[in-house]
Amino acid sequence: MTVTDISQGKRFLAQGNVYLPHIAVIEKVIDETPGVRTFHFNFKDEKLRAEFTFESGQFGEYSVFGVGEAPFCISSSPTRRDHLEFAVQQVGRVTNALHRLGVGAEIGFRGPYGNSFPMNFLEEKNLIFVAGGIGLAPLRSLIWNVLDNRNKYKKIDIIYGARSPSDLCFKYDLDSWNKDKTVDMVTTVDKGDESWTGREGFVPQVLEQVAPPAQNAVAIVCGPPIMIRFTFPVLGKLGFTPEQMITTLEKRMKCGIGKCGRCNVGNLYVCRDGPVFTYAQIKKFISTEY
Amino acid sequence: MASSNKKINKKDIGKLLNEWSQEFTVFVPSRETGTATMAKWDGKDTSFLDWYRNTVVSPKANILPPMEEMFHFQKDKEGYHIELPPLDGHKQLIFGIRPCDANALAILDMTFNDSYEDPYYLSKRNNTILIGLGCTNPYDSCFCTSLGSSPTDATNVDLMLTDIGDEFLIEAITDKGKELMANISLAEEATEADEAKAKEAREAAYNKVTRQLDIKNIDEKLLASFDNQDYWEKIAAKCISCGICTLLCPTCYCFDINDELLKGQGARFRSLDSCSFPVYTKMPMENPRLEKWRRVRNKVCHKYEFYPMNFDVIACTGCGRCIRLCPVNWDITQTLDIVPAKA
Amino acid sequence: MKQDLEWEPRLVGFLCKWCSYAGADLAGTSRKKYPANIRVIRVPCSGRVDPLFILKALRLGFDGVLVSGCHPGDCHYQTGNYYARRRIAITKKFLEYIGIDPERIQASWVSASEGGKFAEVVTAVAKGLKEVGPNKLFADERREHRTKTTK
Amino acid sequence: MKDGNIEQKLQSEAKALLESGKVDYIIGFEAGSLKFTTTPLITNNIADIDRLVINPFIVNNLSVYLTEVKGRVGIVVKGCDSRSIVTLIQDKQVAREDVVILGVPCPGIIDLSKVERLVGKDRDELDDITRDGDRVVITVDGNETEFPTAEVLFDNCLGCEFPTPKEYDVLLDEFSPLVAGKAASQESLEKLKGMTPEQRWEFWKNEFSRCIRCYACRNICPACFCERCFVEESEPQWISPVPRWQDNLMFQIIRNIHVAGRCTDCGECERACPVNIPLRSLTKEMYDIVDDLFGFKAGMDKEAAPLLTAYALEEAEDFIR
Repeated sequence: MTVTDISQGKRFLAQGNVYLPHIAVIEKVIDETPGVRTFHFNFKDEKLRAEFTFESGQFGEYSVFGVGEAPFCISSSPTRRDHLEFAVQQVGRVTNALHRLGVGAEIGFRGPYGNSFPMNFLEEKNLIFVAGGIGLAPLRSLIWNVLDNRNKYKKIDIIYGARSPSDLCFKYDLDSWNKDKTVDMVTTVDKGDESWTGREGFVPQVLEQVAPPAQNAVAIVCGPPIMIRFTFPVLGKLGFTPEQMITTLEKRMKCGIGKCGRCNVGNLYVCRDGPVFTYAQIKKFISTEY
Repeated sequence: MASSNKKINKKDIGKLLNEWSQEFTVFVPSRETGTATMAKWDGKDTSFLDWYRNTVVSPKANILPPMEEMFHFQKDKEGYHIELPPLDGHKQLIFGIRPCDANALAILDMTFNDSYEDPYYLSKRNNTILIGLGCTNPYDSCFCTSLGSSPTDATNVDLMLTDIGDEFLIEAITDKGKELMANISLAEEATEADEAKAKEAREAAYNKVTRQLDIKNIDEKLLASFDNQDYWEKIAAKCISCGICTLLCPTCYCFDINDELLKGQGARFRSLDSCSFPVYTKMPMENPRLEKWRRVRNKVCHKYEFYPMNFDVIACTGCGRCIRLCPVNWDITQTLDIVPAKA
Repeated sequence: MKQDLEWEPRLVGFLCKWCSYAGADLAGTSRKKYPANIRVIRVPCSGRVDPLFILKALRLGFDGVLVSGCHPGDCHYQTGNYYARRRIAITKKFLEYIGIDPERIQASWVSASEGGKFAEVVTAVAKGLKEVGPNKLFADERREHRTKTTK
Repeated sequence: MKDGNIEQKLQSEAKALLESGKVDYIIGFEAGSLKFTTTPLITNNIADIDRLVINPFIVNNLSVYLTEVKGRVGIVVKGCDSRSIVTLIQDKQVAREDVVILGVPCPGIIDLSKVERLVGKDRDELDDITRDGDRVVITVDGNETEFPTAEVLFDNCLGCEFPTPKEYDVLLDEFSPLVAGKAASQESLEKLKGMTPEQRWEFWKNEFSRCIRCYACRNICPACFCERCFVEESEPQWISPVPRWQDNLMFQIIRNIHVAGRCTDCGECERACPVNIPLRSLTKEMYDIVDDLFGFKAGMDKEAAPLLTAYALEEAEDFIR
């Protein structure tokens, strides 16, 4: 698969100026882990609410007015449209400000930006989702998208890990995927606590133990950079070709539309050419640039 | 046979600028602010014709300013209201832009037109007339000829002026330029002798650019050396990671976006940024370009490898500012001279 | 102008928690009168006050800054106020050189028992600032212009 | 001693240091890629040593690299640079035993922008600049003109109190006499002091209106060694990243306070500034304030405590209520 094979994604509903955010209202706040929150939001403008479309894998630039903007993927599925979701780890200026917001607060949103997961390419294939920590957020959009069209896809494996049981995000989703008989779900933590009865071990190791066959399969990987770096070699050992490995990258971004410069991996801009890449695309640069 | 070009006496440049001031905000090289920039024409001072070689701050600043307000916002009972400032699309004329800087704008156009149009940049760019002025005295840091250009290259200007002694030869390059030239009251038809003088001046200027850089296969060489940490560390050793080379580079466009809040009002600004700074790519948990050699590599490769990969053109016009203004004399041509060829 | 007569300086006070903050408290509880236009920020020690705080207050438009700590020898951390003294000394001199009126940067030693002194200091500082006038040092013409036009 | 002889001595010392393994790197100067410039040479390769030069154009304060280059280092320093090393030692950024200081008694460095102003030509249009003691000969278009050296030296060199390195392992030449030019070196400061406070503020407002926030002043400065600068702090954000004059000036004020007692008046900030902001008129004033108030001069004694981590019981406090 080449860059052009990865779908170009929906263009932002521009009103002439791509940098102008739309006003959106927070409808619900969910505490995922001590540092991570999910926000449900909707556009204030009813017309936009009706017309807005996006695809799994795309992201937006979220504003806290007076503080700044930061990019986050849309973590809800385009198949579930009554509101939009994004998940935020409290790590810096904008994310701290977001965490101070409650239901009813207004934020800015511009997007959707970037490409999306190649849905056509994934059809009729076995899908292996490999995620770590808050890296589940973009995959979650895709997982629900796939589950809502379950008959289009073959076997589904989800391998998800976090540092500790309390760092597992989207526990309500993990529960329902666990119950779903059409999904093979493995949850792991680096180190369990007294109450943890599940698996222990790093995601790449667990992936190696689960050893999903590479034939007619695509692995979709997202997590902290170190996890991504260690997962690709494992997939390689399992027989996956670089074209069968898909990831979505996170980098510092400002403009979201390939202009401000900082998010490049080699000549590719994560915001413009990604965030979804095949390993084949970024292999050359990833060892030293990500 | 008379040429289609015109000429104007140097003494009349002031009058010409005043004519143009009727329609445009005219910018000319100036040292008034303490450093050489393109500044608003004050209606009289043409002394720049004597001292001007090139500005420190390139005319990029007239189109992609160091900072600009993107919009402002206010909050009331109903919530936030966003207001766009009037996009700064006043008609401006930049007099005396050097070919390297004009070519640089053509390179910037590619990024700001790519996939999403950038309204701030384009509103200014589309309302700007460029009056090129060929160099007669390039700096020892200039290397435009190595990049397929020349000190008198007229490719990316509307009107080109070439120094032919007491006069400037005027060539109209674009339609806008033709219209402009037709309306210059003080211009005369250029003669064949004038054309011959201009040709001579162009050749003389070309030969004055002595710094040479071999750009053959440079992008391939850089790609092959991308992981050559030893090379990059050596190249980066004396760099102090300041932003001079990037912020003053006519083809560097990276910017940052920030909000400001004062007295209940807020505004969003964008301002130039530099990949030389560690914070440029800093994320809360890690920084892919924390080490200096990675940042230097990105700067060099962006211009000579990534931009050619994306837009088929090297994002450097050989203006030499990065060499001339660098406080430690880090020299991009020396860097590129010793890129290891394919192993 | 009438407005100018009514103008009252706004002042930030960085008060050491052990002495001056307690002194300010005492001034309050013992009903000592002092100008109400001081905004107090409690700091663990006058040694905690970074010149950056002083500059930031001026940048935000406050008319003056008062740093107050324990008397020499009385610092809860033994020596914090000695460091503060050096720092404020150079800050004040340097800002004066740049063109900031030294009245705007004030320091005092006020102990926990000196409620009266605290009131006197604030009164004197406010009086001095009133003479110096409003802080327009960092005024942003562009922004002010907009405020006028949008209203 | 002629520069050529100093160079030879330097090269043989540097070679010996690398060969014996006493140092891992040599930091010195080599000829730059532009006329009359030099550039830092940082090398662990003996073959590079022949490129080391000493001449009246060795502008950089190389001690700025000490906090970055790993291992033991042999470094070429002038008087002011050596004091920067001492402040780095005081601040525990550099261990004395990790540096071999190759001292150059410095007769003053030539300020090319002064030369340019003097002859009305740019640096690259000149044929030659040669210095012989207190005379400088500048050749333009084949014509030689002689000037007093004092007219082309950097302002800070004219006011230099310690041209000979304070701290060194090898001194490459005899002690250097003072350059007489104290008054000239204070001229720009005196001019400012003659203004009203409002005029001074207006002056700096204008100067910092053209600051592009390249941070060259900070990055070229050996005293600015913080890994993370307050100006880049985002939570809280002390200073807006938008290059507005207010924030540009505030950055520079705080930077000056931070380097108080560390600044040796090497003048590199002003030289590095691409838009000609007279930064030395700030740093030198702070240098003088610190000297006046506390009798403290930066980098005089490696055992002394840094200015702002020390105090005396009895100190000026007439400004305290």
